[in-house]
Amino acid sequence: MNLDPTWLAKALPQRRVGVKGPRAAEALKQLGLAVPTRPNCWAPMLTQDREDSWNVVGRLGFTEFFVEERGEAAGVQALEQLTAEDFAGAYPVLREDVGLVLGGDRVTDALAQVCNVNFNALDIAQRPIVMTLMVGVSVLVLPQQQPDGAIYRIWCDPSFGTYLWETLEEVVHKMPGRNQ
Amino acid sequence: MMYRLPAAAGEWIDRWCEFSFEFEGRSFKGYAGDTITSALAAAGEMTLGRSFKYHRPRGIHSFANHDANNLFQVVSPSSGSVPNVRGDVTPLVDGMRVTAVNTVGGLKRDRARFIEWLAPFLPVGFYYKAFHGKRFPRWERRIRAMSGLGAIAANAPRMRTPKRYAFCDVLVIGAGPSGLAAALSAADAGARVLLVDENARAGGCGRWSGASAGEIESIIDRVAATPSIELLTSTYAAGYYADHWVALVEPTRMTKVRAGAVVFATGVIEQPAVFRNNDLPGVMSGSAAQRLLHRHGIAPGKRVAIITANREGYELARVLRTHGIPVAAVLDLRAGPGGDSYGLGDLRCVAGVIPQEAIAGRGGAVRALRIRTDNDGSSATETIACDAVLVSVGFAPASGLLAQSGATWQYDAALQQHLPAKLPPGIFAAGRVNGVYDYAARRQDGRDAGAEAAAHARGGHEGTRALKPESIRQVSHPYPVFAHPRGRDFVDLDEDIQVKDLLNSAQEGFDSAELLKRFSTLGMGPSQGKHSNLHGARILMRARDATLADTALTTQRPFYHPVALKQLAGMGFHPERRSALHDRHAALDAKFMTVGGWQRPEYYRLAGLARTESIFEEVRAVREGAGLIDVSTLGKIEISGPDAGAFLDRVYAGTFSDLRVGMTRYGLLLDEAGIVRDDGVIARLGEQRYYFTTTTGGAANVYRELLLWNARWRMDCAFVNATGHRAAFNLAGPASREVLQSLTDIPLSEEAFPFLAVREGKVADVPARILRAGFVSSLGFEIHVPYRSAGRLWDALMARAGVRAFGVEAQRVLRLEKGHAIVAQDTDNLTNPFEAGLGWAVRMGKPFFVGQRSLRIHVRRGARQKLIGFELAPPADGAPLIGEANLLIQNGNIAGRVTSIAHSPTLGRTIGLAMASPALSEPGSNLVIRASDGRQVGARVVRTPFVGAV
Amino acid sequence: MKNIRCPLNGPRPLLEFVCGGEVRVTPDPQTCSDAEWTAYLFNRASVPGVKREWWCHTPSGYWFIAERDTARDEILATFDAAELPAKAAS
Amino acid sequence: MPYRLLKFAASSLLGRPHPEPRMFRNPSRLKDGYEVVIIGGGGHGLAAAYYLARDHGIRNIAVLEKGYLGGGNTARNTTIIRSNYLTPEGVKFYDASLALWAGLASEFDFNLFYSTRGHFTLAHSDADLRTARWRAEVNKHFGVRSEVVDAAFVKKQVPEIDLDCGGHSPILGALYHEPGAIARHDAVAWGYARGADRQGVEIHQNTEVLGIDVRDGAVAGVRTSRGDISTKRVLCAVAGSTPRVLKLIGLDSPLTIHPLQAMVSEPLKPWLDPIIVSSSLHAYVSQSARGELVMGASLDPYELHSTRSTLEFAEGLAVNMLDLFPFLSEVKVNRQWAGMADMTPDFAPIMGTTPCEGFFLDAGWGTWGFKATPISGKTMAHTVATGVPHPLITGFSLERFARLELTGEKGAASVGH
Repeated sequence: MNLDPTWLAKALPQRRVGVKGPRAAEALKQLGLAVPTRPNCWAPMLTQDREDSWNVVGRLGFTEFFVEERGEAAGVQALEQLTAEDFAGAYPVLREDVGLVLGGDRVTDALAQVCNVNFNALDIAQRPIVMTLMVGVSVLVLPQQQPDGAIYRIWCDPSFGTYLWETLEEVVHKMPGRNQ
Repeated sequence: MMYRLPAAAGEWIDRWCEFSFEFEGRSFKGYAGDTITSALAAAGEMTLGRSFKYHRPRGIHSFANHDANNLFQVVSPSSGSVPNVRGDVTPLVDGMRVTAVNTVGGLKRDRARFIEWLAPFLPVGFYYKAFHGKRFPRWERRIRAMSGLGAIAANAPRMRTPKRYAFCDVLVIGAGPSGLAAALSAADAGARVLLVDENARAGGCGRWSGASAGEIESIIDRVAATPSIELLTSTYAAGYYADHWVALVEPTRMTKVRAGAVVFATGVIEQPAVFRNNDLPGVMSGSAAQRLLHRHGIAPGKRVAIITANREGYELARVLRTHGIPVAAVLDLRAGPGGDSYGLGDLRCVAGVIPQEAIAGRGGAVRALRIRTDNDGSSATETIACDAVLVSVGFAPASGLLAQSGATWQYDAALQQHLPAKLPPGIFAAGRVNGVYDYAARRQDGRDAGAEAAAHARGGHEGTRALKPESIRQVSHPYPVFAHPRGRDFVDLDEDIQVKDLLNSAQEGFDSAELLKRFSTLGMGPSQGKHSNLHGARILMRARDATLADTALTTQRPFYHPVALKQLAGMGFHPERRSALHDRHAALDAKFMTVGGWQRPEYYRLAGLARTESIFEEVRAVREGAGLIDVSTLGKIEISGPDAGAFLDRVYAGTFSDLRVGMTRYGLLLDEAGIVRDDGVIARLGEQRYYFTTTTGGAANVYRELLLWNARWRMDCAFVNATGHRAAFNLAGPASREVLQSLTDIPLSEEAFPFLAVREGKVADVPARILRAGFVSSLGFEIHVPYRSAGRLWDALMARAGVRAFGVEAQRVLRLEKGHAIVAQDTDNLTNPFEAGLGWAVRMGKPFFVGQRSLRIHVRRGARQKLIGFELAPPADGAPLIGEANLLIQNGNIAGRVTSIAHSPTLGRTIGLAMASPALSEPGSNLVIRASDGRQVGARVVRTPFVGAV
Repeated sequence: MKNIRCPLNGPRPLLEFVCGGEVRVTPDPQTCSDAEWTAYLFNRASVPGVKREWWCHTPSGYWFIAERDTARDEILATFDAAELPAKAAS
Repeated sequence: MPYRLLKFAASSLLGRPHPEPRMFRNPSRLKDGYEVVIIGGGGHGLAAAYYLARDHGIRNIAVLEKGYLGGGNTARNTTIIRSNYLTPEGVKFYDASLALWAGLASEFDFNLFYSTRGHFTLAHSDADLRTARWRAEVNKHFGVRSEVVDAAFVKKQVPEIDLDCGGHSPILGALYHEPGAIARHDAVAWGYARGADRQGVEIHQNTEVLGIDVRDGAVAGVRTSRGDISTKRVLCAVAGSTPRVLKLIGLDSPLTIHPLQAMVSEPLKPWLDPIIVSSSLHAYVSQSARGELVMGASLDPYELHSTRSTLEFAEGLAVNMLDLFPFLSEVKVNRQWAGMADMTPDFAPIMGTTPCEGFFLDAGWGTWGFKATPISGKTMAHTVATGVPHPLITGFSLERFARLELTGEKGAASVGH
């Protein structure tokens, strides 16, 4: 376990796909995947998945979703197949995002240096997803309660990945109280 | 002469931690907790700076950064040489090297001090009235050299300091008695509170204005013990901005806080008395003396005279005596002290005083004060020996931030002070800035403001509170201005502005507050009028037989105190985009260029070859074999749904609903005025699915524009911006088909995969979309693949024999040979498609498309310019170089300009595109192009493409 | 920095938004005169007051309507474009 | 010491009163009518009054200013004067302006601190360089001194600059415009005001226009906060307030109002002579005679009729300033402010006659109004006096938009200076 007051990590390789369109929710339902009920929130991919599962379905706005999974879950593949064969009203979205994870006791202090959103005011239990700007780059932020504290899963356009990683690393590195 | 007193409880200095530093080349000692100014004061240094215009000796005036007397050039190990350091409030650091700014040859014998002898020649605004002859440039150099304060050091480093965002329910600005009370009551009401104070410690003037011993400390302890209050000291609010957004400047960080409500407990700024030589070192405000005394254990002098017009002056006398500092007299401008002198026993108190002048001793500091007394008719003058004159005659509200928040002000005649009249929602004022002076009343005012701010932040409380200024006593003299026939009666210490300067400005017609400020520069100095605007307005109003009630405060803008550029810039983030292939480009020794936030290979350096040769090699590879270019920066958009085709028909100039699945078509995007804005290739992947590209620069905007159109039209289709998620490269050249075929099962034969077709399938095991493109060569394949698979495919292709990577420069040459225009290079802000030779991509017959209506007008009017291809006449020796934007000349007039030009290694000629007047557009016409050196070169209009089937 | 309440994402700083200009009715391109058309193209109601404008929350690509006082830069209301017809009627 | 200052010494030593009269009177009341009424007591309006009186013998003029004299964008601009524009119309117009600028101080016998500094428009990309060359070629064609120079030349003239711009956007070259200058902006308004006043023009401050009487398509009078006046000719020169005045006669225009912000540093000893502009970085800076760094950027991104400041402006500009001049890290910014710019779709002004007879328009000054002050005054005076647009401004007519024939100046005016 990381003892730094704030730590930054690259997300492990994961499969990810998006679906968009008026019937996107139906497509998910048809595959037995979770359908987050409110815009800009997420849910564990399958009903049996735990709250801290890496496998999630995220809802972006009204009619767009993405599924991310680790290991051998089959949600992504199923969704890819379904949307590939022209499931009317649900269109596939290629998601090659770079995924980062921020954590630590003082993680919100780090976020406060790079993002103008009050993460302390978010109710993690409500499973929010935040679409915002971080050091000038559009990102998705998914706060999640893990056994050793809250983490913030962050996705951005892969072409900004290097910049976002290097910038966050510098900020985290300069945080006071960091083991160096 | 100032000196350090024995240690006392509550002082801010640590006498166990001694610092040594240098001032004007001499060594000094101070303590941790001293500011630069206080350390020098403790050492008995009276003259700390020179004034801006006359270079008069100056010392401590406000000791609160309300004047610019003590501005220093400071050299410190960390940040090099720093100009204009505010000595009053800058903590002393061990090893500092300090000099006064704006002297010629040092502070003591500043050669520029002789300028004061010229004063009669230099009335207000003198520089408008002379120097404007032929010799102005020389005069200006002198004037510039004289003005300006500190000096920059060109070798100073770029400092990168962090910034952070913060959020709170209630922000309290000022941690004096009322601010502390406001913070506590807001916290009690359940609010998360941020409390800031510009001083090194909280408490404000409470310690010497009514609080019982230790009371302030116990309140501060309560604040510290309240988890929902964050206290930031040594932090000033630099500016208030829309929606309760406040910039807080900390020593090494800037915090931008969004508050639910803001309590301004910013207090007041003590104003000087204006009389002859009121700027001498040793003449200072009473509150300055209090600060020196309580915070730094410094006595203002060995024999002190106090000029006052309120109770504060007598309080000061009491404090001085308890410290054993002799008080020569308390000189009251009022007819009588009222009850204020109660308990001062044998202390000499004089009423009805009219200050005449302060008298300087050797060394420039005050040694005596001459006064006149007018009491029931009898008038007497007297000279009082003293080495310090403490002035406490009144205050101005610290109103800057409140004014920025939109508060309106009115002048309260009883209090002789501007008070907040109307406060915007969520804005609250408390304490002396609100006209409340009595200590207990200030605490109460703070408690009320804090409670109501908390209520507002909760959303419960919209209205703003009724103001209750306590007018029980007047603390500010209505007109503490005693002009002297021989002047030197300073209103603005920053700018050396005397009473007559203001009167003369008014006489010349600058008789409104704003005009007066602009002509006389009143309040334009580094302290922005904190100690001068009020008296300036009083003098102006009296000259106009009006009162302050008749005038408005001049606009007060950010910043309240100046902010260093490093604090504003912070770390200086610069988002940069990188293609999936960036490292591979670098490995191929690419020369990168920045294009629309991306790093793109301009060309790949070839060992032993110059830039142009390297580029020609790349061109040759495409023409003779196969070249590969990374075009990942192209915008890539997917649109799906029943209305997808119909939507594209409406936004693009061409028709796409009739495009066959598996085919592509050039798409031209216009704005409503019919101007060419963007272009790309639109591919139909399925009945209801299209995939298309935009220019690199246009990607983000085009996507956003499309979303806006559909937000208006509400058609049944969905948009996906795949720009960053897909890499793309163009495999071009005669050998491209074989190369690609060797990596895919997709049949690529001319029949199976004709020009402008699109196919989906696997290439080197990577899921790919392939477009038959002709941008740079007749045979070419644009391959779009997922970002993370791009490297694999690139490697597979580059591994094939005869494949060479080419960059943006080669692409420019290649597309030029093919006669393709680049939007925004070969077109400009006024070019319509017909002028750009892109009419073939427009379907005027469609029922509707964006820009169509305007094009009808353009068509009727006819083209004003036309994009043409040209060939340069074979260059004679030493012929000038023609570059892009060189002009076409016809009968001495401008007839167009070169938009693209390059030497074509394929043709061995220099070819280009030009935007020319229609008269010149016929193939075969001769052109005259003027080079940058003025020489003219011949050219001939030719048909494009310049090169055919390669 | 101004704070704008996005109907989808909630209150966000101005930096996350782009203004798309006033909500305007396009004259029928088929029937309108050149003068009407060019007036629509260029002329703007630039007198200060409350206006309906298109605003886009860029990180989510969401366009919505804001009612803004262009004299005081105060946003009085924001709502989804779907509500526009209803509001226009009212 | 210049002899001009002797009289001050004399009177001061002899204890005589200050030997300077009012620069401009403060008429107590408005007359019933004037030959010409000029709305707007800024540089443009006052200049027009001055030239109407001087060149056309029209002296029965009232200049109406709702606030104080020169208190609008004349007082808020960053005082940059240049003629390196892109369109022939623009280049000729602003070059004529520079010619007037040069002689203004002696004409007024009033020092405007007109200081020729040289003007660099930095190029950070091929596109920048292309635009720079385009401007240079058009400028030279009309005899305006402009050249495209390389990075080395920039470094030679401004040794302090970081050609690498912190590695973010290296400087490839620049458009160098030798005549580029700055001036003391307020003084320009005062100089014209004094000149106009001495020829009998009445300047009425704190006088707001509430209405304009139009009878059968022609101007008949003006209603003000200090009474009504009759006139047949009105010149509107009110920059950011133009739409409000046009509404009084029911006239639409292509203007949109955006704040243009600026900020100024503490006074520093002189180190920067030329004016430095970077369109890519959206930043420009010059050092005033007082030693302050006067810094600006581009327009605020949306319509707003207010002169409020924003923190994000100061932050963004600071980043770009430190990219150009990293050693300024510890230099402090004293003050920010803003003006209201009346922007046009093609970044060129709108000058001349209007559909309303007798109503003349001098507007669309966006971010380029100050440098045009003398020539706009001169050409508008001609236009008002003769009723026919001056040849230099025919390219700036209001009708050009209806004709869909814009004057594309964006390439030379996209940064707000």
